[in-house]
Amino acid sequence: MPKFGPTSKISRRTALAGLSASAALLAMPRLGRAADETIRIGFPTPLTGPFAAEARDQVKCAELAVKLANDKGGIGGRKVELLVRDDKLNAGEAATRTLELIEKDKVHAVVGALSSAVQLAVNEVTRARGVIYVSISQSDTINEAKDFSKFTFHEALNPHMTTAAVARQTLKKGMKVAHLVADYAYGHEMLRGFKRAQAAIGADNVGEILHPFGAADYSTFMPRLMSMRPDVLCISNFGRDQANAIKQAVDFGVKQQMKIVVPVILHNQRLAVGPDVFEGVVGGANYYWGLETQSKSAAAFNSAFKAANGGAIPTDYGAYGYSGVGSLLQAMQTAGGTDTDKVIDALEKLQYDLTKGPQHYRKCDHQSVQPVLVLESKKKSAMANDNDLFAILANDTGSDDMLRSCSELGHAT
Amino acid sequence: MDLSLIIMQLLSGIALGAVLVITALGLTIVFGMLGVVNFAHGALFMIGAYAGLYLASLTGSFWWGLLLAPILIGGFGMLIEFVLIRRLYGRSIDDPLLLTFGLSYILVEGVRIVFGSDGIPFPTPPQLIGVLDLGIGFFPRYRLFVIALVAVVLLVLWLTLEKTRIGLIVRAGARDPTIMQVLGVDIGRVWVAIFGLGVGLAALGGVLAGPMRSVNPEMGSLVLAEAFVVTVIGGLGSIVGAVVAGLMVGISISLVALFAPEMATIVMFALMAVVLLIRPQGLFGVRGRTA
Amino acid sequence: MSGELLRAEGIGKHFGGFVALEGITVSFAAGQLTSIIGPNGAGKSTFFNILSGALTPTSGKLHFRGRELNGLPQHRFVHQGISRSYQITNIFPDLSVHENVRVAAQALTVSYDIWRNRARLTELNARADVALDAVGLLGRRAELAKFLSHGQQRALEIAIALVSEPELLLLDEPTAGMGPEETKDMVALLERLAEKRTVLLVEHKMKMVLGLSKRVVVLHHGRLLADGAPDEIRSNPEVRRVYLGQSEGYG
Amino acid sequence: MAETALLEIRDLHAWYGASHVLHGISLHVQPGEVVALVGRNGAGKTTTLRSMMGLMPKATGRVRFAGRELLQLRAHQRFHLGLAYVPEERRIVPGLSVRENLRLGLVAAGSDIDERVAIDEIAETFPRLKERLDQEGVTLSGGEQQMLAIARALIAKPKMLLLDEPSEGIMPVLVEEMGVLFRRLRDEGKTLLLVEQNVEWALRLADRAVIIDQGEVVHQSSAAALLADKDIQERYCAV
Amino acid sequence: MTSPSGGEAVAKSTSSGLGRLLDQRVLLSIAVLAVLPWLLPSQALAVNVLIYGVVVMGYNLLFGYTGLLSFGQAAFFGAGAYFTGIAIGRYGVPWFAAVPIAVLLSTGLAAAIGIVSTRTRGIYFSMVTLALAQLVYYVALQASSFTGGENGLRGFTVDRVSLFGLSVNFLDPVNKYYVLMAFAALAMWFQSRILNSPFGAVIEAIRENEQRARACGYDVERSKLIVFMLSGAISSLGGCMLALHLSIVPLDILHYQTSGMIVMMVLLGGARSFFGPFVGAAAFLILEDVISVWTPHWQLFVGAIFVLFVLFLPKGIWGTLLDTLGVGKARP
Repeated sequence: MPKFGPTSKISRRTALAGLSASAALLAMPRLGRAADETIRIGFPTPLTGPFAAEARDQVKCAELAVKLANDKGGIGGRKVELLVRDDKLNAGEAATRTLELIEKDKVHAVVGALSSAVQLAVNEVTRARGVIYVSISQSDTINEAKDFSKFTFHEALNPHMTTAAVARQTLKKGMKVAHLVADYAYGHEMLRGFKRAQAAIGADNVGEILHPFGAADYSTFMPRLMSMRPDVLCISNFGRDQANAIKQAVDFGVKQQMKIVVPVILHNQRLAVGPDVFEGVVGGANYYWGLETQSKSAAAFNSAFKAANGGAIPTDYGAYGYSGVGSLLQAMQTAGGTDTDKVIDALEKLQYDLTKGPQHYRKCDHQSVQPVLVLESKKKSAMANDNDLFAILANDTGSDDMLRSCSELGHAT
Repeated sequence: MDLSLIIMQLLSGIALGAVLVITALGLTIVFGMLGVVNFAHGALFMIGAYAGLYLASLTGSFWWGLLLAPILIGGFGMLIEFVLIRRLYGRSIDDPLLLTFGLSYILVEGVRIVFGSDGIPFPTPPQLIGVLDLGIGFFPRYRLFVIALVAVVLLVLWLTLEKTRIGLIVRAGARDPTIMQVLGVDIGRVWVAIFGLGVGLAALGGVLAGPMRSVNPEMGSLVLAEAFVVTVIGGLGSIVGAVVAGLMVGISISLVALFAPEMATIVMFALMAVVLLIRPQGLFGVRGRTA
Repeated sequence: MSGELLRAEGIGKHFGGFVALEGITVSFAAGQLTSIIGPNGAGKSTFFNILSGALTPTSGKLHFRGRELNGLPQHRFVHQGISRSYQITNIFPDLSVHENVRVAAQALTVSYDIWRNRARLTELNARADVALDAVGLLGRRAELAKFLSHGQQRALEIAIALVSEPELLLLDEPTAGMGPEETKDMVALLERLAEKRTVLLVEHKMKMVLGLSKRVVVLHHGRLLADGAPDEIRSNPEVRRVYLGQSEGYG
Repeated sequence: MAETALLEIRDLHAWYGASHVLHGISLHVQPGEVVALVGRNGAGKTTTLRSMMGLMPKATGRVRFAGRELLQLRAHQRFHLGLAYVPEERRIVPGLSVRENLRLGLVAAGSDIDERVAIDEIAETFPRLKERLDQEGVTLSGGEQQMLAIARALIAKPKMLLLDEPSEGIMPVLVEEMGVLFRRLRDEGKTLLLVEQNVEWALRLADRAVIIDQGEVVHQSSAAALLADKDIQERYCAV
Repeated sequence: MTSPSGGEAVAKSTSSGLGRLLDQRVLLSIAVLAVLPWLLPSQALAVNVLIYGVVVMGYNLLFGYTGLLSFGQAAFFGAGAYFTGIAIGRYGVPWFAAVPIAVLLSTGLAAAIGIVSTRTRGIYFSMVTLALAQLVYYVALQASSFTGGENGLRGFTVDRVSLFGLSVNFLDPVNKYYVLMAFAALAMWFQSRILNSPFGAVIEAIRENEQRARACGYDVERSKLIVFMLSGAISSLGGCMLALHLSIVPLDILHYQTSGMIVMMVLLGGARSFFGPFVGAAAFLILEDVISVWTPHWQLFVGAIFVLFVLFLPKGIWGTLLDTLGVGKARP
């Protein structure tokens, strides 16, 4: 063992050095950024939790959009950097991460979020600080005047658009329709959309059952749903709730009596539950890789994604990541940089076609007007390969008619 | 609202209650015997479903999965008791609870790593697909099977506890472990076995729930809260209590679903609060031990 | 100082089918040291627990200073002026010796005060120190109670009971598990205590009981077997048979 | 003499937490002998028995029983050497019938024993229990519970029986009955170690007596000699 | 190492000097918190340490000092946040009035939950608090017109705080930190007073020996109810801070996993020590921050670290440190 005196000096010096090194390490993100010209885009997404697979797809697609921009020499010569943060599907976490992105990382804009709660939390933080936010969550609460701000853009579809498209494909005048609805804002949004479309078509409402959000068992609702004897059952919930509800409806023999339709049919849920349960279920979607036979931009997006990801296909939520970041970058290109007002102006005027056809942001609520797909889940024997999940029943071109009017959303017109 | 609808509703409540009973039973047996509240019970329920699915796909039969998963996961439970929980006997009664709470994080994340965070389809066994016409309505065969199987498991468990030597050791060991040692029983081995049994029951609940629900890493967290409510209502450590309370909760959820469906989740917590105000030790709980 | 302090009337206690106490009627005068004796299992502890409110009797009534105690929760007994010690050492092991006593002292005055600094409640602190001094533990006031010796913990036990200045002090086998030296100290302490207040003592050690007490009550099989001055008890043939007779020649 | 002893304890120390309660107990019991272990309350008698049964948190020294060193064995293993223990609190298990409490004495004893036969046999020895086999054990009177505890300890036919204050709190009639039982057990060749406060009763039953005080053995003699020696009784056993 | 005794003497003198210093636990804690933003990688993280530190400190009153393992503290954390948000956003109450109102209302909620749960003991208490807190979660989910339901509560951004003529930009992270630190300081002062008060002795007595406390003349159930409410009140202040900080209230704040996180934090830091909750909150949040950047499977490590703490370091980081330094009773 070395002697007492000198060791202590050395050790103190070493300790100090270590301390300052670690302090530098901690402080680095703040100090290292002073004068660089990089465009930074924050991207909160639920990397952990039940939608981790969707989140990973979103990240891959967003990174693809960034890479394509950088390959072309960046935006006005500036490189683009994507700062991915795990929001853990938790609104509080998302708000904290967004604060960090703005305060510490000094991002120029934020794109992302999957759940309704997270998008609203991120929006609350960004709009108070004047940062552009492009949401890719499907709830449309954010379009309403109360939550909207000029910094808020909504790239994703909203329930109003998907339910209308699905209803047009599945409902006919005089049909009896029953609803099973998750009892929370997003569920209510979907129900509202369905009921409006159903009224326009002239189908009859025979009953609505609200179920608790996040329930694992739906069996207790089935006897009553069956006793309503509808032709069509609209299940207005999302993710695991949707998977469980459809599965248990099928167990109760619901499909023999009625057709099941959902506002949004998810690629990954269909994989998680299997073809037998989902067979014949109809739902709306923003994207399906099979669109490549109908759309040039879909084909281009698919091949770029496949090239970057070892031949894998992009999913619905992945496409949001691509178009969300892609549209923002196009607007920055037009605006010639990151000046917030100029970019907002450019986004409002932007016409873009990244994955499936022409899109633009409506002026009053910054909702992206875009094509809506209606898909039907294929029977196992009809699937050509593992990726062949759906048949495309319709691809409605985007138009303002699909949306709730600006005045209805509370915007001054 | 006609009678047949109410009967169908009761039946679906019983089927729901059956899964609750089997899950709460494992929790309550472990507590009654070891004084341990297993916070990882929900995670082990979930792992049971995954194990059942994996074993079913390995053997090509749901029935092997149903049989082997509880045994395998029960064995894993014994390992948990032996390696981790055993160190905490004699310390604060809170410590095993805290340890298993941490453990549940590890187990859930472990499953995410191995099987991914998405759900996995768990097909209903082909023999039980479809519905049975009960005259007053249709009911899924699989759920009828679950009710029957849970009844059989309860019967076997009851006979084992009341009529066999092992049952006698368990009943006596729960009341007085020291005297059992004096009478030559290696109580440590009994504890391992009981913990294994409790975990095995959780796994059985998971396998049974698999074909009814989507199988995913988070499926246990909801179940844990439900199992807690059931054991609290029934009385911690009481087997009869778990059975009665499980069915009670299942049926109340079902009946509430008929009249105020959006309240279906709240009703069990409200039921628990009412029971606790009247009997703090639960319906069949022994006063003094915990309340 | 004289006059009736506590009266038990027809006290009975059943545990399920087991009868622990039956029809105990006895009255205790103020200012006396009375011992309750009886073989193990005679019901002494049950009786003691009823007197201190830890158990509710199945039948019968308790009167303290003319007031009926039935139905009062245990913690109110202290407020009435009845305080007890335990047979098995029952202290607050991770609190300091002083804190053990001080926390007992404040029960009657400032128990739910969340605002004042307890270190500045000088009167309470002084009272605790007086009680500690009375049992000879003042010198160890700052130590954690769990580090005291067995005998000292027993003394602390008594200080805790004493500090509420009870009119009636119930002591459950204060010398349990003590060696002869420690026992001697305890007897001296009990003698000092008995000078100032009413004490009820449950004890095993006959010599000690007969030497200390003004009066002895004998329980046997949950019933009152004898009641009288030590000399009467000593010569009572019934008592000799069931209790003293076990080892002849100790009468 | 010590080589033939069934039980031999040498320099046994035991602790409750930090409190050192046995300070080197040494004693031995020959096969077929009845030994009374007496002394004051708190002298360490119960602790000695508990140390033998492996129920103390910490015990050191040597305890040889039937040629095996006990202290290295776990509690339940000691039963299998033929050591039976009737604790002071009797520990009749609540919720179980008398019959089931008796069966507890057999659950670990090996599967070759026919429970029915064993229970019939023991019920002959304890006629008071015979009538109450299906009653819940804890509803028996104190004396009957003591009988049940002894029967439960005897049913697996142990080599040696450790009894902790069997006469405590029991009606005189039953104490007499128990005395008769212990004499018969001695006649059958059973070895008994009897801890008692009821000194005289114990000494009349025993062959030999050992007095413990403050965790140490202070006196050993034949039971008859101690019974006659009031002085020593006075000094170490006065309650 | 020349002389072990010399080393010991040094250690002793430092520890007693340290002991005197640590007696000023509130001032010392504030001093540490004041420099925290400059030690952590982001102010948002530092603010979270403040918030969770206050929540966990309140919880420590219940778990550490009284020995009651509640698994429902999230209810009060959430209630503080919701009541603040609702008061500001829905009723236009100024922030400085909204906070005390929210704490008061949350204390009322704690009284309601406490009346049911403090009737139970031991493990039962843990399970009952968990279940009742879940009930609060579901009520908040259902009462969406008040709480925003699953979407969370929004629309009450406080961008400037002005008091006594002083007005600061609350969106600036540094300003925000120090304003919220004033809240934390208030909570610490309050908690310190409780701990030093006669009632502080009562709860410790109940933890040490419930039966004896009863025999000393304490109404144990009533004392537990009072401490349950005090603990809820302090934790709810953390909720108020969170609402002001994030300008949203996420529904997840009420979920039992938040309660679990609070339990984890108190154990990591050290129950029964004054500053332990802040250490625990910081340790947990930094750990989560660091590991979740490195792998999406951060919960695996968090769970494992927690298990190891239960097994080998039950006194937590701060508690073990204090023991090692030999700091005695005051346990800062």
